[in-house]
Amino acid sequence: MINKIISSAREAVADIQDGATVMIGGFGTAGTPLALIDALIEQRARDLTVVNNNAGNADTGLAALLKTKRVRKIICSFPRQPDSWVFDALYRAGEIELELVPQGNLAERIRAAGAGIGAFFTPTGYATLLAEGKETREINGRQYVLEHPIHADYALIKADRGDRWGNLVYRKTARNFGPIMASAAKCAIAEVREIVELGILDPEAIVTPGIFVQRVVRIPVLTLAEPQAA
Amino acid sequence: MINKIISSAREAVADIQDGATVMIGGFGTAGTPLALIDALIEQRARDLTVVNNNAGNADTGLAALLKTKRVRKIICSFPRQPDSWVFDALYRAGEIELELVPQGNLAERIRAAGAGIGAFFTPTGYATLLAEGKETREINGRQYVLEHPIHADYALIKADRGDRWGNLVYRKTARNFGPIMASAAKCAIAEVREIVELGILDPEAIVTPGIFVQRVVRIPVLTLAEPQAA
Amino acid sequence: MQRYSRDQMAARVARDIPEGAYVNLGIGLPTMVANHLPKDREILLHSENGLLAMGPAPDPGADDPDLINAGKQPVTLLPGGAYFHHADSFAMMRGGHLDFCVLGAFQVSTQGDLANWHTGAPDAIPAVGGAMDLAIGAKQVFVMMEHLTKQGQSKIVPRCTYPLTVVRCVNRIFTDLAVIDVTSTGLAVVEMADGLSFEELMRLTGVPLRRASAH
Amino acid sequence: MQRYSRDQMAARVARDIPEGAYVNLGIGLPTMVANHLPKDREILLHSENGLLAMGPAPDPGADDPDLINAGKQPVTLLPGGAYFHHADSFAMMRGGHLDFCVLGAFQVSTQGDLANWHTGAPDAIPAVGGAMDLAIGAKQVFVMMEHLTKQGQSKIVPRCTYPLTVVRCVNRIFTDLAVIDVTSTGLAVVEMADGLSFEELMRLTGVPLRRASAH
Repeated sequence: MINKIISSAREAVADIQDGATVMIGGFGTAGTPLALIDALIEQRARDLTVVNNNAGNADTGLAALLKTKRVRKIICSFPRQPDSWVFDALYRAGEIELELVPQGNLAERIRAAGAGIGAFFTPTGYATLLAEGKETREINGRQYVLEHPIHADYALIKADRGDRWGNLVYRKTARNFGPIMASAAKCAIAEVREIVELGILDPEAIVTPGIFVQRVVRIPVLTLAEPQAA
Repeated sequence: MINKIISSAREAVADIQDGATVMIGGFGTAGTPLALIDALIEQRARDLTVVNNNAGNADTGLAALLKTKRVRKIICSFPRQPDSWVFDALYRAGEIELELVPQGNLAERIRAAGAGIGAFFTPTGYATLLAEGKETREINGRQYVLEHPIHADYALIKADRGDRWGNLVYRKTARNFGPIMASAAKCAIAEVREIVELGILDPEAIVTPGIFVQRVVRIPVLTLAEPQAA
Repeated sequence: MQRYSRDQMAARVARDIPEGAYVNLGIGLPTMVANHLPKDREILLHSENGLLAMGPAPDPGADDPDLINAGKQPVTLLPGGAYFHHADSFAMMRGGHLDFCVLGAFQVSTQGDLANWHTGAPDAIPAVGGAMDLAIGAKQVFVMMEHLTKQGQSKIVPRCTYPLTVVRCVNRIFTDLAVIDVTSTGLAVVEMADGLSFEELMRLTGVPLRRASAH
Repeated sequence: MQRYSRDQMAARVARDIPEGAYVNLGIGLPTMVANHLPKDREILLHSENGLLAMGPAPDPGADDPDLINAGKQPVTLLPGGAYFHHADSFAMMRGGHLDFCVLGAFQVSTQGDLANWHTGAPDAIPAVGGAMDLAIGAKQVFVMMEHLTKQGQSKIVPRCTYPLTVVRCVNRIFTDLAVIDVTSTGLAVVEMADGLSFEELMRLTGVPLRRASAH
């Protein structure tokens, strides 16, 4: 019987090695796999390359991971934010490498990795600093830049519900990078609010078919009525 | 008020001009927009380029359109079938041009058109007859062929339900080319079994958001209990 | 002279967005356009993080952390709206499916080049987000900005000195002083703030302008 | 000599497909593999027209014209299955997410080149479908075919004379005479039909073969 369900976030990220490329889903408050990030912080892997839209906010989640100085490089579209002080300090100190990618190219490069595309010509970034040194081409009178896929060893994503085959559905704008990151990683790990029996998720509405997901961890949503264990 | 609902298939296809490129959805019995094809047959446009996975079966639908000799060229992956006699005869007589494309490249080229990608490197077709004369490149030790998007003037597709904004959901494997063809055409026309009020379709499960759809026509499904009008 | 207020600018932009348009409003000033869209027009707002038919901010206390816009503010979804993932969302943008985007800017050149993502200052940490994708993909690119910098320099320039976002993409510029079209024959002034003379606008802007023909 | 029947070939292929595998079975002979998959293994079948976890043919009279496989035959969906569009489906294939595909062939070369889409005959109307995408994308490519043509010629050849589908893609060949691995050091015979000698297999095949080491 196929069973992709793992009992804890810690166990789910246990085999992430030094030097791994780790995609982390989420955009703002939506879709950030906080439990998996916390488990990665507890874990020992270093020299990581992280792919995320941003570069951490305040002192939790991705920012807390950066603070451990175990991230060598970040690939993202929007690092600078009012509360990105952890990244800002590391960057100014030369302690983290930044690859800045326009958001749509970031998404398309991740998708390309999952879809087996070797490279693609995108109009975004042409004649800008972010395309410096990149191959360009005019196609049908329009200018394009050649961009390459971003593959990952692991993807840490958050979904709403999942099943033992790894099928996932998301909630509202928390969908963001989840489906494409799952497809681009050798090992996609999803934290979900709820695990359901096989066949409960509507086959017309499954957003990420299980073929793209290797591990599913249930992370209960804490509410005021359900106090956090010590 | 936005209202993309058109009262008849005939009206929906009325402005298709000579020389137009028309994508037609469907794979086998699933997702073929028969009413729209019939309306296109009744209409006068000629010198058409048609994009479909196949090249018509038996004497109805796309085969009937080909029979009118108003299709100059067909772009498809699988023309030859036991019942593709209409196409076979035209092809052997030199009366139709064939661009044969591996099915996945066909899908990806259609998607690229909708997604604004200028061209992409795909491994499929490398070192085969279907890549002759095409640019190739080795990327990370793997060989790729450069393929370009297929844009269309019109897409004729079939969905299950739609609303006045053009949001669509499909039924089972009838989804096939519908979503990507809608995105690749200047004017996407969907025939649907049922039109529903705005807000009825689950925003988590809408497969084709209305931004990709310009016209929606309701084509009731005929059942034995509901005899066809003369 | 009576400068246009931020609300007046937003209302003026809103006037130019027709029924049925698919529109993305950039972060900051452009977001205010949403409050001025005529109630009798159905205009669908796209947010690049993955939703179409975005509605207004939720009632106090009804925030949903899973339902936010590209500016990471809580929003709502209108009936008929849809969610999608990032690759699909940016395919909508890059693929030319949006009718309008409204963006802020540091500078716009007389050819319609846009600079709005990076000051180029050596110590600045750059961030680009979806700015380039939006400006390259929308059928019409509207820019909303103050006409002059705090130092009184024109943000409409012969050539952008800040790093470019997209070349030749801006169609219309809405400032606190004027509405200006970028045309193949140069900048054409469509409207000016009350009490501002064309000559004064020319002087402040510092690049060639002409009066738009009646429209 | 006791040639493997088609059902024996299908059962033999099925034996090599482990629990949890994602598999695409090509049109024709490979489709028969589905009937022989061990009941105690969960193996998920992909069909490139847009479904995963394909089930068996429906009961008579329960055909749904909207639920078909790549061979355009009516099928069913298992609980836990999903539908998706063509670009997503071929992304699964091209992106290397399928563990196995099982394909028919006209010819396989000693280097694992596959020819299975076109005879190259001047009057033939070509059709390719998803053959190239499947053979290029799956982690393991299994070929199922008769060992010899009707004229008695080996379909395992030093170099394909029919137009290629994909170069160097085949991992294992299942014929009515033998099971043969394509390795970096040439073809290795894993199993032979009862009563067939290695020398006779060599003679019939006409290309260098060796016995596989114990596995």
